[in-house]
Amino acid sequence: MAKFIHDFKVVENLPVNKDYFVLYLECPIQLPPILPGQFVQVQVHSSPTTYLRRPISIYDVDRDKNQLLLLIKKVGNGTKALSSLKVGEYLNLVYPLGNSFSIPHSGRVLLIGGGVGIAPMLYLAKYLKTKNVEAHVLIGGKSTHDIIECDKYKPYCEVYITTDDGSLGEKGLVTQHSLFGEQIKFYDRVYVCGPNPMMIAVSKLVEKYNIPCEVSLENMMACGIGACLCCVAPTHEGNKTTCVEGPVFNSKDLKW
Amino acid sequence: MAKFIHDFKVVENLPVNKDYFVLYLECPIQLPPILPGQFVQVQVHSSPTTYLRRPISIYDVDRDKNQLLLLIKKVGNGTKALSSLKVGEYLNLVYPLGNSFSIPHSGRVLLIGGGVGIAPMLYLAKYLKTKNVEAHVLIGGKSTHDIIECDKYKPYCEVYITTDDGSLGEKGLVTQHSLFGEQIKFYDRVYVCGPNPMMIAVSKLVEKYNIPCEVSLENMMACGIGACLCCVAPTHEGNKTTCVEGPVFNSKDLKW
Amino acid sequence: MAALEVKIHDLILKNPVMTASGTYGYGLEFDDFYDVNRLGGILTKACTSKNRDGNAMPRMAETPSGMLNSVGLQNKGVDYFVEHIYPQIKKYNTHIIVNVSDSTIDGYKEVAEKLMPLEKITGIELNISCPNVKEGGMAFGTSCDTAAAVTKAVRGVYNKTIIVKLSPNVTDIVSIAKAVEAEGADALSVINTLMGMAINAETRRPVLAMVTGGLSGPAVKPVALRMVWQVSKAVDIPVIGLGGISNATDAIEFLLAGATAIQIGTANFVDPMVCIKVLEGINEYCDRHGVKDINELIGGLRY
Amino acid sequence: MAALEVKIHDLILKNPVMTASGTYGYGLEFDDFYDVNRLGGILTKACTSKNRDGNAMPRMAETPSGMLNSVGLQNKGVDYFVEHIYPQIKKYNTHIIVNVSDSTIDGYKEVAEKLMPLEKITGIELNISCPNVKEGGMAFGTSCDTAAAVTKAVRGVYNKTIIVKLSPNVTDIVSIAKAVEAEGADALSVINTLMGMAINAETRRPVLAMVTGGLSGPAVKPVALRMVWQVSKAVDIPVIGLGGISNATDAIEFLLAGATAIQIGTANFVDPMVCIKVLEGINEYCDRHGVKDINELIGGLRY
Ligand SMILES: Cc1cc2nc3c(=O)[nH]c(=O)nc-3n(C[C@H](O)[C@H](O)[C@H](O)COP(=O)(O)OP(=O)(O)OC[C@H]3O[C@@H](n4cnc5c(N)ncnc54)[C@H](O)[C@@H]3O)c2cc1C
Ligand SMILES: Cc1cc2nc3c(=O)[nH]c(=O)nc-3n(C[C@H](O)[C@H](O)[C@H](O)COP(=O)(O)OP(=O)(O)OC[C@H]3O[C@@H](n4cnc5c(N)ncnc54)[C@H](O)[C@@H]3O)c2cc1C
Ligand SMILES: Cc1cc2nc3c(=O)[nH]c(=O)nc-3n(C[C@H](O)[C@H](O)[C@H](O)COP(=O)(O)O)c2cc1C
Ligand SMILES: Cc1cc2nc3c(=O)[nH]c(=O)nc-3n(C[C@H](O)[C@H](O)[C@H](O)COP(=O)(O)O)c2cc1C
Ligand code: FES
Ligand code: FES
Repeated sequence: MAKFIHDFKVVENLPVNKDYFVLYLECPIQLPPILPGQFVQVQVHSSPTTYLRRPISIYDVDRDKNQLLLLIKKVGNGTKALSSLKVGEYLNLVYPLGNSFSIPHSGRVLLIGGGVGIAPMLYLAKYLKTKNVEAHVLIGGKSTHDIIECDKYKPYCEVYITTDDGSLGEKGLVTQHSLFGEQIKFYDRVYVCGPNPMMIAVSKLVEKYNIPCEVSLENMMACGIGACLCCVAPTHEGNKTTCVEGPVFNSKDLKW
Repeated sequence: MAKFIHDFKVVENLPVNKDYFVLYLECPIQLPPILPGQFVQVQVHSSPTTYLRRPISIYDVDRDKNQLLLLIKKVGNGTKALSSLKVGEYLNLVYPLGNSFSIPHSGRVLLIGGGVGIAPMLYLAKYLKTKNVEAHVLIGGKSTHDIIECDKYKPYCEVYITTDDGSLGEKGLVTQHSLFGEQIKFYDRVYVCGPNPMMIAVSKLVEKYNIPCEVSLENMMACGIGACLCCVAPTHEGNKTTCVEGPVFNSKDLKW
Repeated sequence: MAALEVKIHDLILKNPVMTASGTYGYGLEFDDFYDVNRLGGILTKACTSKNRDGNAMPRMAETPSGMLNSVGLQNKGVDYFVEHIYPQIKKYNTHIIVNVSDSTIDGYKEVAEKLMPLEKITGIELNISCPNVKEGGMAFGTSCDTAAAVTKAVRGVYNKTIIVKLSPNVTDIVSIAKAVEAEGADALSVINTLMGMAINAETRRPVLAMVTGGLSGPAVKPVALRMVWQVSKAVDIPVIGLGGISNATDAIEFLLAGATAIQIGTANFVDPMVCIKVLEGINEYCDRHGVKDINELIGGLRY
Repeated sequence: MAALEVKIHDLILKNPVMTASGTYGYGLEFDDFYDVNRLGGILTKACTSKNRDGNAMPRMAETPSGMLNSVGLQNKGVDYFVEHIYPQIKKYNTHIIVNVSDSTIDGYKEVAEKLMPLEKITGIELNISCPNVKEGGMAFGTSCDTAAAVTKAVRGVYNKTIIVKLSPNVTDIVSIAKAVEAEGADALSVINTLMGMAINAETRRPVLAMVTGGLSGPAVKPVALRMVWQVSKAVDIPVIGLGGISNATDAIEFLLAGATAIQIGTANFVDPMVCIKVLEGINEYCDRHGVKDINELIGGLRY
């Protein structure tokens, strides 16, 4: 897929809560095809300590308004600088990058997102709906505060929630959700994005039932386009780049 | 004189023309005593390429409003970043720094400013007025565009202008102004700030008449407080720091 | 429009802008962004005699105005290069120079010999300065004797242009430059990365799995510029300058310091268009300064 | 509140935060901003046997995340120091360590001898690594033999704490560290500045009158951290880490890498309050991590 570099106009910068915000970015050309699971490399101008671009998943694509949406968690200087972008300012993106989740032709799938790992799941749910695949989403977080924008999924899929402290949905880790009882067998595919320990735990459980499990990795990246080999993940076929051959991998291919 | 570090609030950021702007900065404590010719060291947060502070002369002091004014010319990334400061933002200053122009008890003096070198002259003119010293100011620039805010001097002194292209005031360099005919003898002291060649030319002329000439140097600075010895100027008594023992020097003391 | 052609030994580059090894893949990664043939040349990712997985993860850390990497020469080996990569990149109409590395002198020779027949590979760059491999690599580049030995051995089997890439992690880069010049190097690339380290204070662990890595980006520019200046005054062969170049002004500085051409590395990550911007900026600079031929600028520093 | 006391040979520092020579004047410049006695120690500007005017102007250039300086040891000589400066600074209740430099070994000895009687000067730091003087200075610090010779000579005349400040412009800093340790150095400061250069592309002239200068600031931090780690593993005397430290996190990284104390240099220019902020940040870090004694962190890097 062709990659592009453009200055996107910040059309909106909506805080979700004190940690998360959503950027609405208008593309200066007609948005090219974008697959669920792909990401962008954002150039941060306003932080003197941020030298490299920051990889951010594509949260949603609004074709009517020709906009990309990014859901971002403030963790360091780069994301903090992005959180104070003003409407009308411009943001330079390299996009769309990476492979994508694989889309089945039919059946029922489960999407699992932990923390900011839910970012790629919204567009995936939306995309699956257009392909007539039945999708359920399971969102996990520490507490209510970390369960963000779950209403947005409602038009596309059923929503399940877990929180570590039980403040919303079922109490516990995502792998302790009741879906992981008998029900799990009825899914044809599972997609996960979140902290590594969560992805490992989910994939171990799911692999037992021989259900294909796709995970989206968040390795450190420099170039984002396969040029530097900084971001590789060890697989059974050797090291693969997370930015081009990933970020989505079949959990069985990974050595972890 | 005691030095301070404070976050000043940007109360106004007024463009003078496309190259110059004036920052109005409110001090969080009551402004300490400030002498004409002193400067501040400004921390530039919003330019990733600007690491060190930038030395800027104190253009004016508004004691009623407890504000410092800075007149700044956009020359590089640091000053450009400062030019886009928004009202309500904060700017960290180390102040007040350096020695000052010496103030006679009476008599008639001439202030000469070239380009952004006029910056320290306004507060000097104002200060001299309070000391009942008669001041005249001669402002030089390439063309009308470079003669900035000369109306501001009117309450304190007579204003003379030269431009290289004759678009305002007399045509030519400041040293070609008619004041440098017979009249120059009637001044008891001359103060100059501007490009080095101008300061050298003026001081050579003025020294002939045995009139004391004080020049304000713009050497490259790192610390601004005498700690690094990066900013020294060669004098007949050895190298002196421009930031503490200057920026104002008697032209006769300098080796140039 | 100034004349931009420069000569590196017998290679005529259409302009002095090249890409740095390991930061530009094989060029293909940039095909989407611009016509790679506009560049003076591309330096490929390091090529070794055997397949190498490279180092463990994490392999990179961001640092002030730069980054550390410890990729460690990951590549599929020279045979794979000849069979699978060369066919994809021989389409380019610019100099393709393969960065050659190994842990043994025989390894260097093997790679050079196997690259020799490839028509579109007009030269090789000997990487004797990689700080990211346990044996060989940088070790060769930090003493005059070993640097000279690698150069001599490869010179014996390779007739096209040999560029030797020097390590900045040395007391006296000039003597190493002279040593490899004496053994037949046709040109020098100055500099590879500075050896550095990053620590995560929260976890109290090194950020890189390998603990240390190579520092690159604008942070190293002052050191690179100094070394290019020192080396180019001391040798008679052309010097290719690199280290932190991010814009046309940086590139001009390296030319003035004595570089005949320049390479752009880490900056490609920050702005994939940077090479083209540098090229256009050099043009604009020449026009503004009335420079008719870029060669006027080379070593043109005034004192 | 963790215990912050650390020991450099027989000097007990109330905390590991010191200032770097040449960036802090004699401390007096910072009296307006905070109580200098809160620091673990201050390192003065270099002191030489005779008055020195230092280098020609300009002496500094800003670089990405750093700066170059070529001040060149400007100072009024040791006699002036003893008569005029010492009386002003002996008021301090923290370690005052004089940075000693010269072009000859006898010069180093002369300075050390004259400083010996000064009660409040509890140690000296031998600067064998200044890249900004034509003779001596860095030359001493780039070979084991000369570094050892200076140390030995000064050791012969000076009984208090001798810290030797190493140059990063070397192939093998560890062997130089070992050489000066063998000759009686009580501690090491790692690192002085990296030799660099800046060019003004518009004027085509070097920015610095001396052409080259010493690079400092955050840009060099990864190199400094690596060298502190290498050296502290190899020697038995304490290492004082410096190079680019700008905040408490940086300081903690140096302690974890093996430094017993740290020095802050260039960052003082950017924020004159930085030493106090680092000190407070170290405290806060210790509280947050349940560190009871700062010495737990020293060399505490986990692999
Ligand atoms: C493919 C991919 C998709 C991502 N999608 C999102 C998303 O949709 N929303 C979101 O909020 N975050 C996402 N991230 C994570 C995001 O890239 C990091 O949070 C961000 O780079 C941190 O930058 P910072 O300057 O704020 O923090 P820093 O202060 O730089 O670092 C904080 C932490 O962020 C991580 N980090 C820093 N730089 C990088 C880098 N270049 N690559 C990867 N991780 C880094 C490090 O673990 C570091 O400890 C994604 C990461 C990847 C690789
Ligand atoms: C005592 C003093 C008072 C000054 N007063 C004023 C003033 O009132 N208004 C005003 O507009 N300018 C003033 N200047 C000049 C001002 O400091 C520079 O224009 C500014 O630092 C340039 O920063 P920059 O990032 O925009 O440009 P850069 O891109 O950094 O550099 C542009 C040019 O500015 C000069 N410069 C850069 N850094 C410094 C530094 N640290 N010290 C001195 N010069 C530097 C260099 O000559 C350089 O070529 C003063 C300088 C001094 C020393
Ligand atoms: C991710 C990465 C990988 C690199 N791989 C190689 C390599 O394989 N061979 C080599 O000679 N240099 C390699 N280098 C060094 C660069 O070619 C270059 O010398 C260095 O990065 C300095 O230039 P820069 O600051 O423009 O990046 C690599 C650098 C980076 C950042
Ligand atoms: C302006 C300036 C002057 C310096 N003068 C000296 C000196 O006289 N003696 C010395 O040993 N180091 C000197 N140094 C080096 C510093 O002490 C320190 O080793 C170096 O700057 C790295 O630390 P930093 O990055 O925290 O500044 C000087 C550094 C600067 C920036
Ligand atoms: S980030 Fe460079 S190869 Fe993936
Ligand atoms: S700028 Fe540091 S002494 Fe003047």
